[in-house]
Amino acid sequence: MPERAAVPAAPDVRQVGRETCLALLTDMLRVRRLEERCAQLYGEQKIRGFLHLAIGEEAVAAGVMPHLRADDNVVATYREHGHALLRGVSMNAIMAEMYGRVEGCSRGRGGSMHLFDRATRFYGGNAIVGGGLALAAGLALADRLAPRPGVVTACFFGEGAVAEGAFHEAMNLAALWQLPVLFVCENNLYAMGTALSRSQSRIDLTAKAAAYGMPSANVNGMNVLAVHDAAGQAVAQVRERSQPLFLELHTYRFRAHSMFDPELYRERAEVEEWKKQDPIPRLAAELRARGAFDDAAEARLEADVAQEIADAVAFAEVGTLEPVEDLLRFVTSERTPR
Amino acid sequence: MPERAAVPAAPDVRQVGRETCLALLTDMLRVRRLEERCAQLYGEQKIRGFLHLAIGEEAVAAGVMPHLRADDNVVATYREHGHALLRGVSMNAIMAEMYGRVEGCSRGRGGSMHLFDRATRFYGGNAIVGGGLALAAGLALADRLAPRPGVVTACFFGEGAVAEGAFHEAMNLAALWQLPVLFVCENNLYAMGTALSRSQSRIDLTAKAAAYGMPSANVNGMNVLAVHDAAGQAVAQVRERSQPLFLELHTYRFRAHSMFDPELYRERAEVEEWKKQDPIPRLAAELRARGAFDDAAEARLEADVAQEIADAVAFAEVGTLEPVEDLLRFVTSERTPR
Amino acid sequence: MSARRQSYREALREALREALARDERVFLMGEDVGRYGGTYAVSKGLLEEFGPERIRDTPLSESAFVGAGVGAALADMRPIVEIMTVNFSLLALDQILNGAATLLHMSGGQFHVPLVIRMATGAGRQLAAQHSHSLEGWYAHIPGLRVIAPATVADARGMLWTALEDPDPVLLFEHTGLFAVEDELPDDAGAVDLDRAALRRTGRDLTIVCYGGCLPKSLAAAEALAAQGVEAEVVDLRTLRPLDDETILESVARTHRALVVDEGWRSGSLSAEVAARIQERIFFELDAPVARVCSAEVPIPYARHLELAALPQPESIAAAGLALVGARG
Amino acid sequence: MSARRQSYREALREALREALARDERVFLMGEDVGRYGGTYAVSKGLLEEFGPERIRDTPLSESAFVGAGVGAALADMRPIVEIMTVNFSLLALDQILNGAATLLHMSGGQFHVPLVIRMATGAGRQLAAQHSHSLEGWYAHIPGLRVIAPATVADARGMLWTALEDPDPVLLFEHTGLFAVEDELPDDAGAVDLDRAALRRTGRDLTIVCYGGCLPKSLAAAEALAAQGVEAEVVDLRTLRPLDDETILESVARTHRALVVDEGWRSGSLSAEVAARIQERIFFELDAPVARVCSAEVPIPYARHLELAALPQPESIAAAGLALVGARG
Ligand SMILES: Cc1ncc(C[n+]2csc(CCOP(=O)(O)OP(=O)(O)O)c2C)c(N)n1
Ligand SMILES: Cc1ncc(C[n+]2csc(CCOP(=O)(O)OP(=O)(O)O)c2C)c(N)n1
Ligand SMILES: [Mg+2]
Ligand SMILES: [Mg+2]
Repeated sequence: MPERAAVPAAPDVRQVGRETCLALLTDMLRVRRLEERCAQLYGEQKIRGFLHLAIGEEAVAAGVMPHLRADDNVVATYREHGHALLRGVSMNAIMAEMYGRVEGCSRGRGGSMHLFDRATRFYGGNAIVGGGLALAAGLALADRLAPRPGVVTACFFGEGAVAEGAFHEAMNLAALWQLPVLFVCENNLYAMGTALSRSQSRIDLTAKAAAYGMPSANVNGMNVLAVHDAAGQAVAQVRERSQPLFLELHTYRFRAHSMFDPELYRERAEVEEWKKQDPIPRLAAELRARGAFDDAAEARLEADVAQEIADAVAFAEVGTLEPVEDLLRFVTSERTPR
Repeated sequence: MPERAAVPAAPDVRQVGRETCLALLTDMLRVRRLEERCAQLYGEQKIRGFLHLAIGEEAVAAGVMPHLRADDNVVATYREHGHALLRGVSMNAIMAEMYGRVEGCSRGRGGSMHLFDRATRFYGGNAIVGGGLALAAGLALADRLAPRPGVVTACFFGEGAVAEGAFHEAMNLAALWQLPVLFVCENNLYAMGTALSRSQSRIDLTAKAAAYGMPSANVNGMNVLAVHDAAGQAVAQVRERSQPLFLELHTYRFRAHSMFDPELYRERAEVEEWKKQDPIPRLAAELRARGAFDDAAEARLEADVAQEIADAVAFAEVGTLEPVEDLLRFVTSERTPR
Repeated sequence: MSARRQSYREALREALREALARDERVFLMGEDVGRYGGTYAVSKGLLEEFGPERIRDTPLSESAFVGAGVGAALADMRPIVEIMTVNFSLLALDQILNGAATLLHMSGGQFHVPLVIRMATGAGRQLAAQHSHSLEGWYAHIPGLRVIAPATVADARGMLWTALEDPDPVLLFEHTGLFAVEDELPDDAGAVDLDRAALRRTGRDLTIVCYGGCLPKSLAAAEALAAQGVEAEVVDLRTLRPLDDETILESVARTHRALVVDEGWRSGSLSAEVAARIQERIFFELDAPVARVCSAEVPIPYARHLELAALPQPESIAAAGLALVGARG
Repeated sequence: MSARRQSYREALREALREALARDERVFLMGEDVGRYGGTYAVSKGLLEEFGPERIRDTPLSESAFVGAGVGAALADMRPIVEIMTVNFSLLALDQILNGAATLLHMSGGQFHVPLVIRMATGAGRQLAAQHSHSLEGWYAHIPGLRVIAPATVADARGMLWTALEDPDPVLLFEHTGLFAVEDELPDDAGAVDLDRAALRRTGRDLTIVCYGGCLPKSLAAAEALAAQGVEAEVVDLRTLRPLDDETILESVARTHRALVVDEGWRSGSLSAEVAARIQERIFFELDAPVARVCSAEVPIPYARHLELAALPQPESIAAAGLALVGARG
């Protein structure tokens, strides 16, 4: 990828292949339905604390994750249910986490914002905007020093993070030391209620990457095939050259920032306009147009996903609460395993 | 000034005018001789703590300060003796400060790194790298809100500060809000022992300004006429358009970083090479070539400067020590003046 | 004199509105204070009333906008900076400690920093480890700052005024557990005296010293103790720096027993300073060691039952009070 | 067993060298640790010996390189991060508190952070307000961290080893006033037990509790007191979190009087926690209130006489010790 590549033309279903497209559709739908259910469960007070949904933005995680290997690392934000799920964390463990159960992927200590999983090298779930970028650089540095050539660290963050000093420092460090990090900026145009244009003097975020001499690309984050294609090239480049790369994915969140947000800062019409680009029906329609998807397939898919979710909820419902006597566990490491 | 102007050709003595050139020479010499004396006094333990000399870099402060008005603001770093002096803080007050006397410009509380002066709107003297940039943005914001149209805040900092998150945040804020700040980056190639190329993935620092959509220029910081010319245009532009501007001044420090630095990180030859560009003899020679300066003038100038320094030392020597009982003064404001 | 029922949140908003109306130099800046209406809806409506220059949304740049607040204060504005929560204030700590708190002294008394920084604080809403800090006590360690923590609707209404009159930087901590608390407030409620702690309940058997979000819990504990015949006096510190030693000591000298309640992690919390001072100053008045109820020393866990167990609760406060009056002496 | 005279600085350097030689996963990174040779010359020569990948100069990006240290530790390296001085650590505090200290807990025990962060600390060299902080006590407030402060050459030599064996983040504070201190050190000096405070002097009349840069001052004060017939026991905390209550309490239970010395600003310093604990645990053993000698609550001034007056000194410690043994009881 050249320095600051132009928006590439997205490939179509035929170019990508039916199987892959169906897998992408399935992935996005699993995230969508999971999060819809989370919203419900929040209303029922089964899930508490902050809950941030990525509904509308599923193409990002869906398009990037398939390119990562088991030995790659992932760092995400508080809006990370989809990232965790598509990285391979089980829905059961995710749901149990939001229920605050021991069976949760962070034993119920972390909640929605702090999903962690050692097995899939999923390094969280960070609730400090910009907090994950330096961490990602460090993971990549360890891969360099170990050495583990070819390992990639994918670091997801919102466009709001670009204003943080932490972004600047980590981008420079990664570029200076040529660390194999894929920086994935999920530009959904808002940081809570703050539009990008009220947050950045220059809203073309790839210009920041250029200031560090880091290659970058702009991608339509509402088209999962475009994301999949660009991410494939990007991951390959990071892997081969062992150097960082910045992807700006243009996307949009259909729901409120969190469950407390009255959405005073944007027009309903703007949201509706973006909903027309919903990546799930878009891909479904393309597949249908090619005869690769139909009502029956859709019903089957929805049923499968519904079943997975129902199972996860059932799993979480019967999960265990950590005994209160264990409150102080995991503050420091346990030297003799219990 | 356009976005990222090329290095402009420096004007010569004739274009700038004899009076101005002599004033610039005088200014640089006052700073040079003052700092040489400071180094001596440090050896004699009259001055303590950290002492950072800008010997070699005098063209920066000398070229910028004449363009500032009394109602403009100045923010500087710990390497700021020259900035304070040329902003108009008296040499007496500066010297007394380094002696830790009540007559010092910070009553002896601040020392070399923390020269302050309300009368000349000299806002310090900051020993945290990058710490002054946001402060400068705030001063400019106050001028915007007051409003005091046409007031400029000049903010000086080293190239090392560019790696700090604080730089990024303040640059973006100033550009976003179009605050009248002149950011003056003193690129002397080293931050302590760290060469710029080991600190920045991309060493063209005006590229950072471009990432914020901020106009910028590259200037030869060893030629005071070039600095004076570029700074004049820059200050005028900030003043008229009420928008920030970034100046990168290429300069070099001839001495160690501080009085503790064994200078392991650079070759003696490199230093000698740069000394050939010493801005003081350079301007003196140009003036001589035009017949505007000669041995007699030089002797007079040196004598005047020596006198000013001798007076300042004498002033500091007989200065008062703050009574120890007053240790806790100035932690909070005194409500009833004492 | 008429009175109205108001929430802590509304009281904060009215105090802001009044400050903005009263003094042209006052402006509010922070993340999402404007268009979003404030994360906790404190500043809701103010953008419409005062416009975007004075209700200023900032980028996510805690260090820069706090530093800009310091700079604007140096130039004689009266900025009110909102850091969304104390959790993010760490990113601005250098500007607070090495800037706001220090400039007056470093400049030998020349440059005042009349800056007010508001932030939400506290745990209790299952926001987990990174969003549940109580670091007021930390800030109370810094010379040059005043640190205040309104625990009542009246203080929420009045403290901002007093803070804005302070020529030095003031940190104002709003506990998220209090925003919805309501109380009667006289129509002419105004500035409050920040120099004195407040006796919120009188009692003869022990003194409970607390502040902020722990006040309602301490009062509830005092009621529970009363039902068991133990009368607790409750002191609300209000200002965490400088501490009002006199009020604390006067009370403890009467009750001879002190219990300090603090939502900070126990070790090194403000409670330690209060305890150290009490024993330093009136050791021989004490019938028992100064006791403390604080947060457990654990990053606050998400799960509800664990979070509840990690924080001071009326039950644990009452139990400590009972143990204290039972103690030898 | 032979011994060599070594400075605190050399001991730190040898400890680093040994750690780098012993474990391939160990690397050192920070500002000017390499080509400059370390601001305080601690790492001088290591670049030549171990190369630039393992002695890694960083840009001035405290947040990023500390965060990178956390990340590398997560991936099973053993990074030693040098923050030049505690003064700049504020810029990395978010990564320390919300990252290093918290990840193990937030992840339910999955992700360990075996990271060592070294920093110089302390005042006393006329570096003025922004370069003279003593914030160890602050860090000792944070659950999930171990905080250590070598006060002797042997501890400078041994603590790094022990710290590197800790699976959790350790903050190591090196007082700038100690770098030049010399002592005999056995050739085979090695790891030290970090879990216990050390009795540096025994005495029957009072216990002085101190750490880091205040140890030599406290020992000097003890000598001065001895000349007046007062025998002070001196406890060096060594580890500031977790505190070794046992050693402190055992000593004070014997001497019945305690004086805590701390270079932090008095209010909210670690001394408060130590005092609070002593009176909590052995109140009825105390013949007098726990006393404290700390830094004055002022940004450290540049002028020498003012700086000296602001910090604990042997004279002020001895005077407080005398007052304490003279106190009623
Ligand atoms: C350092 C910091 N400042 C503020 C917040 C509060 N906050 C949480 S999410 C958020 C918006 C972040 O926006 P963006 O990075 O664009 O991600 P998005 O929520 O749009 O996915 C803010 C301000 C925070 N968590 N961390
Ligand atoms: C935040 C911070 N980190 C580290 C230091 C220590 N330090 C003091 S000066 C300096 C070098 C700064 O270099 P530069 O900005 O280029 O300015 P110069 O000294 O070259 O004028 C460093 C690292 C500091 N003062 N502040
Ligand atoms: Mg966003
Ligand atoms: Mg430099």
